Amino acid sequence: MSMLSKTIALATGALIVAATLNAPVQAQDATGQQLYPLFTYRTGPYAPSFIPFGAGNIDYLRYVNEVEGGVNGVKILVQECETAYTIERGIECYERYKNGFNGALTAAVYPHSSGLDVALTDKARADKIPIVSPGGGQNIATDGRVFPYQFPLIFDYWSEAQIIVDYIAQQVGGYEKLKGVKIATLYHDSGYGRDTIEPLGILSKKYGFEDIQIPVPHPGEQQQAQWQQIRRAGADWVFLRGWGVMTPVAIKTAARVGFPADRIIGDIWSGSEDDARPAGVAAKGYLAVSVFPPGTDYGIIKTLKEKIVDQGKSDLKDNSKFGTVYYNYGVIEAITFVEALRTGQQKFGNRPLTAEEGQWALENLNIDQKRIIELGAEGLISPLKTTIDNHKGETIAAKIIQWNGESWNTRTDWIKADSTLFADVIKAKAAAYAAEKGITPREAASN
Amino acid sequence: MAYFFETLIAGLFAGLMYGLVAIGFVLIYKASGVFNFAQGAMVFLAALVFVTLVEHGIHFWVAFAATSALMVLTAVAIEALVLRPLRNRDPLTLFMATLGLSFVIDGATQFFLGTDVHMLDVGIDDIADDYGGLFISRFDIIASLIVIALVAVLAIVFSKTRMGVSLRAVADDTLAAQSIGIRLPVIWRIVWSVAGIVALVAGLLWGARQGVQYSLSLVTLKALPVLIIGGFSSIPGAITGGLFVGAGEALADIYLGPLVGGSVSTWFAYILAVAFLLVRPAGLFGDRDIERV
Amino acid sequence: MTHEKAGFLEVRNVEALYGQAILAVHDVSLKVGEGNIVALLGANGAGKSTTLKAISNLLGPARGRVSKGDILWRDEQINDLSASKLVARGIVQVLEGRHVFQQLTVEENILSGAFVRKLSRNALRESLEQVYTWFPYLKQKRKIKAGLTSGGEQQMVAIGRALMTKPRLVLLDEPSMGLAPIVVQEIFEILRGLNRGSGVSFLLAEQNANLALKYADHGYILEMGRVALSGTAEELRARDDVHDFYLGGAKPSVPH
Amino acid sequence: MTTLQDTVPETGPTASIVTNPAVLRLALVLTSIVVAFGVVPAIATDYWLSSIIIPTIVMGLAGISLNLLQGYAGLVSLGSAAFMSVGVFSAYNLILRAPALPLPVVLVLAGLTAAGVGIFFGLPALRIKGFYLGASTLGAQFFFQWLFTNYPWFSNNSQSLTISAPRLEFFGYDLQSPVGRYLLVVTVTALLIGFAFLVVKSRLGREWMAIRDMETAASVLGVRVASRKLQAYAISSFFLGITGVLWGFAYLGTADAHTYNLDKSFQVLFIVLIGGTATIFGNFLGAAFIVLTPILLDHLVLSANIAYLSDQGAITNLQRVIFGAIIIFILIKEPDGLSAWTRRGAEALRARLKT
Amino acid sequence: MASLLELSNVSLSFRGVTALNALSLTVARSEICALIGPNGAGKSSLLNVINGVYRADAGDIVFDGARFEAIRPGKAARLGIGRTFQHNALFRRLTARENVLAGLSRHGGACFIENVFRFGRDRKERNDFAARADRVIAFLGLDTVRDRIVSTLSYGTQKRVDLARALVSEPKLLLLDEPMAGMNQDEKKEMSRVIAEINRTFGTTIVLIEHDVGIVLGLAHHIVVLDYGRKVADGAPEAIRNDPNVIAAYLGTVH
Repeated sequence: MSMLSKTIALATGALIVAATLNAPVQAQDATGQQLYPLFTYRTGPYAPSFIPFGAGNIDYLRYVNEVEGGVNGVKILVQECETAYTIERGIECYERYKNGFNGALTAAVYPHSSGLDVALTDKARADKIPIVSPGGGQNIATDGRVFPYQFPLIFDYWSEAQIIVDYIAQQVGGYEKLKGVKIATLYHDSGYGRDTIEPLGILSKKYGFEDIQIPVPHPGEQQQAQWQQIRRAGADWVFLRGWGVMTPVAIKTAARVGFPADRIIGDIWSGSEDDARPAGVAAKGYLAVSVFPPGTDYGIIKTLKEKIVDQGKSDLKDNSKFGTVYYNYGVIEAITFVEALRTGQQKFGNRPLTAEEGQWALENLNIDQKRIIELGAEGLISPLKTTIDNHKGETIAAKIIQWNGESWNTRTDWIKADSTLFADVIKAKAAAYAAEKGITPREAASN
Repeated sequence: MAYFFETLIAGLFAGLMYGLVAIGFVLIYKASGVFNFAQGAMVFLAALVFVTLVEHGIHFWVAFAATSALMVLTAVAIEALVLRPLRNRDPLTLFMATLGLSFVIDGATQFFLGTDVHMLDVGIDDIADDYGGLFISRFDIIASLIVIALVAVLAIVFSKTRMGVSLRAVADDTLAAQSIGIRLPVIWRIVWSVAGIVALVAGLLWGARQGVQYSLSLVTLKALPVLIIGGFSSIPGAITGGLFVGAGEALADIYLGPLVGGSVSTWFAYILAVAFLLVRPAGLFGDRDIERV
Repeated sequence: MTHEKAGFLEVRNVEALYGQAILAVHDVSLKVGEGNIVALLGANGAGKSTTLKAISNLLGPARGRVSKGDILWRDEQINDLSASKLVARGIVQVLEGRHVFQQLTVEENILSGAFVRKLSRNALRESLEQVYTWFPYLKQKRKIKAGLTSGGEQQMVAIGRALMTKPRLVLLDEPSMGLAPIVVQEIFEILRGLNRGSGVSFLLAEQNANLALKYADHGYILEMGRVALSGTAEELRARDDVHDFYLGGAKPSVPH
Repeated sequence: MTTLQDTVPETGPTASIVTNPAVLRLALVLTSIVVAFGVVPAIATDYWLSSIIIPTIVMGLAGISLNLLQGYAGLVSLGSAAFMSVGVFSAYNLILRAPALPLPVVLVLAGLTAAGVGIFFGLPALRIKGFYLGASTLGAQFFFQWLFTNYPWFSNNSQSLTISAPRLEFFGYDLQSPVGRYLLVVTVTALLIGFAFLVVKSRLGREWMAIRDMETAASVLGVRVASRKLQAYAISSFFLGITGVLWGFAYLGTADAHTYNLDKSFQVLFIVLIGGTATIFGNFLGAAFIVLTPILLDHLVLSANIAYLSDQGAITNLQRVIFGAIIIFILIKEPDGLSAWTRRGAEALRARLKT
Repeated sequence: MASLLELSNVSLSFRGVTALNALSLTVARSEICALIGPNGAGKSSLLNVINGVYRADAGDIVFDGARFEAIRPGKAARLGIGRTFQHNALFRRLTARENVLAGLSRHGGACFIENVFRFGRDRKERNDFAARADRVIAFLGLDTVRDRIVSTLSYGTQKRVDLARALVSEPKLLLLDEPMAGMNQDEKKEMSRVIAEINRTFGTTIVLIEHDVGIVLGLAHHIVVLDYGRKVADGAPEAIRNDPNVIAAYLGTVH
């Protein structure tokens, strides 16, 4: 008897929990809309970068919904899910929204975390849901034959290494002058940070510069020893691959050991206002790679200012973040999503896309210069064209920006990475992965 | 050799900062017998409140006073809501409670003040001067002087004032302290307040260097090995332990790191601490009790 | 001195528990008259310490509590007053095993007793000098860490520290424990002096019955957490069954 | 001989159960098996399996692992996640480098590797006690996080140093689906619970508890305290190693050093404290609390419909405050953890049934 | 081979406070030796030195023909020294029976894997342990409380569980630290009867601490009086009874 009562009590409890968990499903019906599950990390150490990023994302989608009346009439339903930048919470979010929400369909998932991107690889393959990580995906997933559902759009760290070397070559007067130049890479000691060791090794062999690799342990609030090492090694340039607090500390410590800020080039995650500003005067002249150029002069950004921000409809709480690196990054990401929907709708009709259709759309994306101008995004994004064996985009480019003590200024035009240079290495890695996992790659010419 | 010394000196300066954070732990450990995991959250809270006030145009010292007052309020609240109900409970429970407390504090801090990274200018230039071939930052020197002054003030307070003697009495023998009428709740409130103000100073010095942001609260993890080496109940120990860890980490990163292909400072301090424990189980300055049966 | 004034300290039917269930004191009633020395006798584990801590409200740290009965101080119920408030009202306990602050100097130890009184600097000095006149040894050792002094000195420090609170009643737990007879003798003489000179009352828990009854006016004998016998010191000294209760009732009683 | 308790009335709960304990226990076990292997996979949705049930079970198992060490043997560990990571990385490398090994063997070997590591980091327990001991295990926490990021060999040189779960199969039976992964988790968990019961009911478990309750007395009785402590670290780490594999392979589908960070160790610690020390099933209550609380708070906010495009950050920070407050509250009100609730409930019920 | 235990010139101090001062003592086989003296005289410290809980600063110990400067508690147990405690040192969250079973630890030979999976030596050991424990539980009249958690038992019963736990391993030497503390006269008499019976039945040598001189005089064959860490008197009960030093030390100075 006591067992029975206990079971009843437990079952009741479970039912209450279940009811609560399923409760939001009873909210208003959203059939006919396209779901955009927005994976947020508004808490935790990386929250400062997410907040403007999320706002850029939301503002652009709001603009599409409210000003343009949706994507060919299809409204986008944004549903936030907080991951706190943990994989566990991210997986819960993925499971919660992978099959849509209240009738709105899921066409793609943007996990907003490299770790989560990897974690979702197998699940997405099984669920046939595309995982899109602009600027932060897995480099081997460029090979869409092995990774049909991963889209590491726009950028990768290997290309970044190339762009850095390219820029330094420009500064020293050509590739041939690189011989003997000392380039120190100060990296966050993590998978992300270590990712440029291999390409820089290859590049250093090719061009003859001296490649110095120095790790900084997480979170990186003490770097005196590392910078002394850099100074002692007589480095000419520092490639700063920081993350979070590591970046401002690096810039400050550099100033302390007398290393000039305009010889430090930050990585794309070291190149936001929040990276430079806390370093104060020490950051003046600091350079960074930017795939998401900051600024408010781009057409679409101006439009957003007029139609969203000035109308009080922006997600930003602090309007000084408008037009910052992360805000613009959010806008760019949202553009990729909307453009993918448009691409898909051309083939499947003007209705919400399913995940399979989303996969096709992402694989056949083509945002060319003409479209970029139409979008009012000239200078904000470089052309993006994906194919089955290039899920990243055929041309990878970035700008170098410089901090003037107050804000970022663009210093160069797009610097394009030579996509052929590492293509074989990456293909080989993808093939090895396929072998390890027992995956048969798709044929490149299947579409 | 100059390189060695520079690394060593840099390590020692960093260590002094670790020591500063560790002092907050020592104070609380002496009074309440708990390793206060929320100390890092308190550093974050203090620094963020201060910087927010300053950004709103409030004068440095006014902001300092206001933040100190907030830290005192926090201490009073912690005493009433956490410590008093958990009196006479085992240390692990108390530790877990401070873990919970750290969630409450840093959650509330970010809830009210946001998660932005703030620059904090305390008016000291972080520029290296050349001292006979050794580059030492002016900021480091001034920060060290502040730490030394703070330690001196605390030392005087502990040896000369009634509060100080009471605190030492509580740390030494809580029951006896109660028997002569010393009120634990009062001591707790005072000590947590002082620890809060130490957290503020630490927050300002750390925040000036790395910006005021969430990762300030991670200093807790740096403080633990410092305390193990120095002993949980000794302020000179906290400073010495800090210097040990700071110097050890810096040197290990330079000389041991390349051998194993990476930075070692994340765990080096802990291994150092465990090695210390095995040799001196009560730390450098701690005292060990004899178990009676 | 044996005259007992009503309404000083009275303990009525007190029961004390440790944890949830362990009964340490079953039913203890006793009285201390103003100016009296009262001895609480009994074997180890009879409940002497618990009774004292119940009065001074120091059971809490050992997870104990008074579960029944009343403790009255000058006709006011004081069961729930904190130790600190009790000290302010004149009841102070000297704990068993001395419990000096080992890391503090002798002088700091003694001074710490006066904190509850919030004295001026001069008044504090005066009180301190007063304690030094009672325990002249301690003055020589004032700068030494208390943990490094001898057992007898520590006991004096503990008593001196308690006296700094200007108590009307001192609860003294086993002052003779672990001390040489000569030292114990000395301490008891000082206590008697204090009692006669300043009218401070003492409730002392002792195993050393002969000694305690020599100095006390009144005695209670505890057994198994109950008062088994009570009376004036003279009566108790005269009774044979005191030895039964205290030394055990086996036939071959120790001759004296 | 006459006994003393004639004069001493004994009160308090007895260790035995009023109703026939054997029957009750058997019924409980059978019901559990039917529910776990029949009912749950039949009715639970993918979402429930993948994001609630599996993590709750695995975290509960982590709680059991730590409870063996902390609740039964009275030793402290702040580095549970480190031993979990050792488990998952060894399993990954075993499968990678010896593909012929069947999954159960891999699990056991991964557990044994973790056990070896546990013994090593438990060595300081022979010299130091209590909270200080936490430092050594915390050292393990940071050391392994460093090791697995610093030596890409462990993750087979994958780009982000992240390992991706191998195909899970058991004698050709595919376990990739949510139900498959659930069955794997629940089977392993059931076996380990059985193992845990054997351990705590054995002489080993008894001597652990003796050391926990009174170490000096235990050593005076001839309990080999040093080796018992190391065995506690070994067995706890063995469990944690397997738990780590399940967490990485059956739940996340991936693992990297960061997955098993200090937060995870603290979560395991919370599970033990919230669920109750020295219990086996209490850990699942603790785990459910840890896994469900954030999700529930999230859903409550969502269903109140204030979250739509409002500041999720503020809400999450609020959740953090609430979560912290709940932990403090439980520590204050329920020193014995949530399992005391069910125990009390059951006792009250039994008392009512008896009258 | 008359003596089982011999201590010579054992000294011990804590932080400068002397607990034992050059103490020498001989305990004969199969005798009951009582240590008496005021609180703090060093009696418990002496027991703690004998079974290795404390390490003496000087002096040595000969037990059963083997000489030690210091001995570890586990080693002492394995040599056959059993022990009860003055303050409650039971495993408070275990049942009475589990406490007694834990007392058999020194007889366990099976490795932990055998223990856990209940095979090999463990099987025999389990039965053997159970039988021994049940025998001692019956002998000490603890049957009715055998499955109770000890922290819920009364003080006197807990003392008996402690005794059972020490006795079950059949020690050669049994150290009893105030086995009758906190008991009333009837209980004390009962307990001393049990102790005498143990001594008689198993021939166990017993060293015990007790304050109740009356009981001790009736129970012990040999009494050692300690005061202030020193031995004040040593001899048969009759001799002790009349020793003026003892009266002074134990009852305090009488005027």
